[in-house]
Amino acid sequence: MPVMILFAASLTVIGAVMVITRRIAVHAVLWLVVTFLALACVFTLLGAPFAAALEVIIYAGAIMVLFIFVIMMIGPAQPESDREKEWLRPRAWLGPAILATLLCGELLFGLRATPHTGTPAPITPRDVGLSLFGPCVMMVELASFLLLAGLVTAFHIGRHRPETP
Amino acid sequence: MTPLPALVLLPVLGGAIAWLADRSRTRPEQPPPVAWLITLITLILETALLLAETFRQSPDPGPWLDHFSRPWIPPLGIDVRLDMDGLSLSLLWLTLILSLPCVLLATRQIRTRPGLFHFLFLATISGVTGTFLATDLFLFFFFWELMLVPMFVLILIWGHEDRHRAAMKFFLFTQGSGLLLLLSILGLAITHFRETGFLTFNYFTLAATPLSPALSMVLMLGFFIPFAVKLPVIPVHVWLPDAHTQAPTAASVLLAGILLKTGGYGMIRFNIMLFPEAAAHFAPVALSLGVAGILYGAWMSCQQNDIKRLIAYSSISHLGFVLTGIFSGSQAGMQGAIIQMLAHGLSTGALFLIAGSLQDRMHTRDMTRIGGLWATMPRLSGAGVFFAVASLGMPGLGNFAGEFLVLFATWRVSPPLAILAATGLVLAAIYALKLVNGIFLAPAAPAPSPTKDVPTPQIAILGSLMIFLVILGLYPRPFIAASAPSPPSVVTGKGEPNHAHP
Amino acid sequence: MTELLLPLTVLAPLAAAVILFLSAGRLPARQAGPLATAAVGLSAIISTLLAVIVLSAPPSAPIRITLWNWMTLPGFPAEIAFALDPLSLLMILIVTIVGFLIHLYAIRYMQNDPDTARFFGSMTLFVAAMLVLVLSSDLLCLFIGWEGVGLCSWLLIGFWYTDPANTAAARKAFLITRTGDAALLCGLLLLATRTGTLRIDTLLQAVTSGQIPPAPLTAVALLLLTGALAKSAQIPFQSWLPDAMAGPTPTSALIHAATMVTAGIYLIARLHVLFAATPAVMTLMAVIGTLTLLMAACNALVQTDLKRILAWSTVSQLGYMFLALGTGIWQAALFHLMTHAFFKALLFLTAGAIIERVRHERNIFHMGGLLRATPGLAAAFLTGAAALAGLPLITAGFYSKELILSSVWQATFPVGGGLALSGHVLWSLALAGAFLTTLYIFRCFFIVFSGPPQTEISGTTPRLMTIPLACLSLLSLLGGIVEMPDTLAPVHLFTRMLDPSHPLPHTSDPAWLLLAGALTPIAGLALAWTLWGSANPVIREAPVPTPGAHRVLTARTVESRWRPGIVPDALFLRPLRILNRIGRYDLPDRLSDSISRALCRASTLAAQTRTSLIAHLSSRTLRITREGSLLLGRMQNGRVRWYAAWIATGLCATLAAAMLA
Amino acid sequence: MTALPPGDALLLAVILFSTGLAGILIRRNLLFMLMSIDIMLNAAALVFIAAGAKWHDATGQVMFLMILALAATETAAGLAIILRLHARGRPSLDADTGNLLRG
Repeated sequence: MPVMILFAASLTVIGAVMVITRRIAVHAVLWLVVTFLALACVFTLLGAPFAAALEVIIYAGAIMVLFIFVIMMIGPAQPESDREKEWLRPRAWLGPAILATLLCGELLFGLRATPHTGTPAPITPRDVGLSLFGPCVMMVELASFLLLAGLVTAFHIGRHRPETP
Repeated sequence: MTPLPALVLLPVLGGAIAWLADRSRTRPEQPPPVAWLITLITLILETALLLAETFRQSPDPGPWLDHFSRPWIPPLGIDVRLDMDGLSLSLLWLTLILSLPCVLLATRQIRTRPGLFHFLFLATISGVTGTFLATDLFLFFFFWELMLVPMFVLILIWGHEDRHRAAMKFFLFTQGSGLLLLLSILGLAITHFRETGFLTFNYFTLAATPLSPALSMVLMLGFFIPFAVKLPVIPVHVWLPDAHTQAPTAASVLLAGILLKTGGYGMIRFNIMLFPEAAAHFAPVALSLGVAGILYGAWMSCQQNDIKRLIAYSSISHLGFVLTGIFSGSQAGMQGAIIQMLAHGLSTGALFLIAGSLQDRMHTRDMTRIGGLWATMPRLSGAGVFFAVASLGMPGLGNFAGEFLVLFATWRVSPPLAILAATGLVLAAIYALKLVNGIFLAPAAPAPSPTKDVPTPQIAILGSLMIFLVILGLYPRPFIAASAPSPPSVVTGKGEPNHAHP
Repeated sequence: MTELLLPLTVLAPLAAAVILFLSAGRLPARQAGPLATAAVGLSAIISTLLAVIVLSAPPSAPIRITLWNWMTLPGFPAEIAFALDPLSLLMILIVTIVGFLIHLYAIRYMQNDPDTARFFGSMTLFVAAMLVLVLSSDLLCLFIGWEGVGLCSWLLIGFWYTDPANTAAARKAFLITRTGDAALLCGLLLLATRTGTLRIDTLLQAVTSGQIPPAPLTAVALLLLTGALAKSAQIPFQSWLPDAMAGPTPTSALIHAATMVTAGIYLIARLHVLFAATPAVMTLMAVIGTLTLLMAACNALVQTDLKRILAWSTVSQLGYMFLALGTGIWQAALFHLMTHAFFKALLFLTAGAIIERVRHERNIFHMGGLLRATPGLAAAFLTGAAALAGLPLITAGFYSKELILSSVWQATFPVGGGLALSGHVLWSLALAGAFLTTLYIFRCFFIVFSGPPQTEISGTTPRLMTIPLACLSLLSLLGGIVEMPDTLAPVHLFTRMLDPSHPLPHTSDPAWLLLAGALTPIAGLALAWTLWGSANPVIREAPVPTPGAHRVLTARTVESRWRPGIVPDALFLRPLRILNRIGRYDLPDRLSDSISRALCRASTLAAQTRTSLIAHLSSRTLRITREGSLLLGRMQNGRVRWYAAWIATGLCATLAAAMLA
Repeated sequence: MTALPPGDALLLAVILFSTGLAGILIRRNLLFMLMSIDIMLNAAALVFIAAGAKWHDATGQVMFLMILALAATETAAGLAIILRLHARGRPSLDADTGNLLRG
């Protein structure tokens, strides 16, 4: 179903572009959710339903909630919108855009001749679980360390301390 | 036992002693001038030695008076070879006759490092003596350089205001041309080696080297140019006025009186004797150069206001006669050149002595600032007039005898050149009269005249030089007879090379 | 006896000169003069003795003494040798006797000068040199004396050296004569190479035997003539002699009367055989003599300086002598030389005395009326003037001049190519010269001695100075009777003595010739009297450059400083001066200097370039480093976005490189 | 169901990555930068998934999990920093003033 594929892919790209062009952070977060959801579709189409599920649950659920919380805590959006407008002048984005386009073009040019193989068979959560707790158990440990480190860091930085010079 | 090596070594040894004695003196400010005394004694000993040598019975009947030979560097065929003929003898006498007045009149006043000064002075005399005696070409070159270096130092340290430049000029010219001399000597020796198979620097052996005309001409020029620089011949004379002007009095006298004569001596001994055919071919050029030197030197001399410079240029003019005489190709010219060398040494040396004593008293050499000396110092002025007149070629004095003989010989070769050279006599009159009318018989000038004349003993020394000049001018016959150079081919006796058959 | 006396003649003054010079500043001034005078007097006595010996018993050949061999060369002997023949005898008599009188005079004249030793030393050396000149039997030996007189003239003319003009005049005299000397030397060289000897008798034999081809002989004659002309101040060398008046008056007398200028006459007379062989040169000589005598007489007529008038008169009289020599009658030339020596010495010494009396005033127009104050001097001057003018019968000058004039009348002068110049032309010119001579000398006499006094006259002339004047006056009057024209009385003592073998051919001169010679001076005297001497003279005032009698005679302005020597100056001295100016710098010296300076500058430049290059490079490196570090520093600006951008750029670049590779 | 070819998924990942990069470069607001980083991480995750699909290997998804953990940690730390900055009086959340960070 190429229409499905095309739709999901284009939605992903459009969402991403919308994310980086919004002036108001909440809008951007919402567009980001759209992007993640579309990407979950793409994962499904690639035969990775487990990954798609995780994408929806963790990214679009947990991480986006974090963002929303933070935005909430930071406060009013109105002056920010004006400032973002001022920052998003063409002079400011033209150079990065060109750079990014250049990189994109190069990568596309480099990957253009990727051979088309047959449709992949879906990889079930079972396979993933077997692999995960089979040969790749070390990865799990690493991820747990990582998460722990993130937890500690977030706690440490976000802790409210009296101002000390 | 021949005294020839002693003649060469005595001055430099005496100089070394003088130096050491002066260094060991405790209070340097106080004369007694130890160095001066030792120098004087050395020269007197040297004179005695030369006297003995002069009246010594010649060991062999040939024209060469004395021989001395010892191997020095046998593998290269280099010997210590000293030979004396009439030419060497007369030039040695000139050396002594000039250096004695020099020491008596001019070097006693030296205050800065007198020991070193006298050492260098005597070293120069040693070099000159060696140059006049050496008949091994390598040894000749050694002495040639030996007399150059002390003179350079003399000018450099004790000279007048512009001494550094003058000394450098002197050194560059003579040293540069000395290199050419070395090359020519090597060239001659190597040619001889190629021809005969054994290496030698012996003058007499090399004289017999068969040479192609072209090679002979090249080698002759190689010898000619350094001698021409020393003589000096006109295009390469530029070191002379500066060196003479800036040198201290004693060095000026040595330079003008003796050192220039080594050039003439070399031309006679090497150019004419070793390469007669090439020299005869080259003679027209040399004659023209000589006449050009006569006119140019006189012309330049007319234009000078510096006393010593005027005398220096007049030397160029006089030595033009020497060059002309040497290359005129006849015996008369050769004799004239020798007489002219002797007379020029005496007259110009005396003029430099007088100029030096004037400078000591008046602290200037500018003729426009000196004048009216006759009124205060008639004796010195009289001597000055006498030597100036001798230098303009007054008949009856030494210079005229030489000049006449040279002109006589030149006229046989080329009358126009002789007429031009005779014109030089008119120019000589101009500069000599300018000198006299500029300082002695002249209106009083701004520079304060000294109130005292020079003391009688000094005038007596100058007077003896005058007597020599008069004798040379009126009765040059014995000198002509005695100072004839001996040809290299007639040497006989024990001086004959004994290493010819190794 | 004579062999001993002959060198002594020279030795006496020479020894005096040496003593005087050696004693410089020690001998008291009062003794210098007597010593010198005694020496010259001794010499004069010896000459007289020699004259007595020689004339009492005339030897068949000249007395020769070879003192020593000067130089010996293959094919050319040169000797210091003296010879005494009548010619030399006459010359040494003139030189020593006139010289002695002049020395005697100079004792008082130079009494107050601080430097008498130098003066008398030079004077005696002068006499000695002149004696060497006239006695030598060898031309090279003669050349010693020849140069010697030049040297002494330089010493004496520039005696008062405190005035630069004097030394300049001395140098001029020496240089001009030296130019002639160089020519003479060339002539000697030519002779020596041709004949192999310079002994005069051998030489003359060689000439008579035709050993020398004509062309070299003419060249020799011309060169010798040049030397003689320069020494005797003839055209074109005449300019030095009037300037030579800068010296003390006895010097002038010595130069003009006895020594120096007569040397040229003597040389040609001595070598008359050689010159006789070259007729063209003889003609040239005669013409030059005639021109000189006219020119000099004209010059003398317009001078105002007493001594200059006399100087020009000397040039003029020497012209007569050259005319005589050119005619071939060298005996007449010598006769005139002798009488001229007497009266010219007289005139100069008198002039010196007059000038001393009028406080060293030399302009004749500032004198005047001296007749009453100084009758003795006036008489002496009148005697001299009369002798110079050649007033007939009573003066010596008449006889000598008459001898020349009558000989010229009859001579012919070959010019070459078959043409000849008639003697009549030169005779008439010489006669005109005689007329002018009378005119100028009596102009001088009348202006100085007659008329109202113009200046104060002081002092008296010392007796020591009057004695020589008296002697010379006597000689000026009576010196001529030794030789008389045939028309008057056949007295030929002088010419017989000089050349016994070849007496002058005395043809029958027409009587009117003698009469013309006698009347011309009288006419001149009359005109001079009318113009300057009479009670109501035509011309009295100092001549000013206005048209008048003077303007007829000279085309130029009439000034005492008028320099007739302009032409020779332009000929000789100016080129020398220009050469001198050009030669201020020694060209090769300059060249080497500039080369060394250029080398020095080049090396400095190279060093500078190197230094600047290195400096430039280092500074550039420094700047690049600094700017690079600045750039890098700007990259490290702490802005995350920029880091990201750099990362992206690097990624782009790497990818591009990978793909392009 | 018609599957997406992994090659095409790669192209999508490239575009996504570029977009995230552009976002980082363009935006000065730290929040947006964090979001852009998330987009880029997702692009990387997409590449892993596509690779796993191509070779039919579960390891790709394992790596996805890893990236997921990484993104979570990163977001947590980043948001903590933002909160911290805000608390310290930098309400603008301008990344370019990060170089003024003290203490």
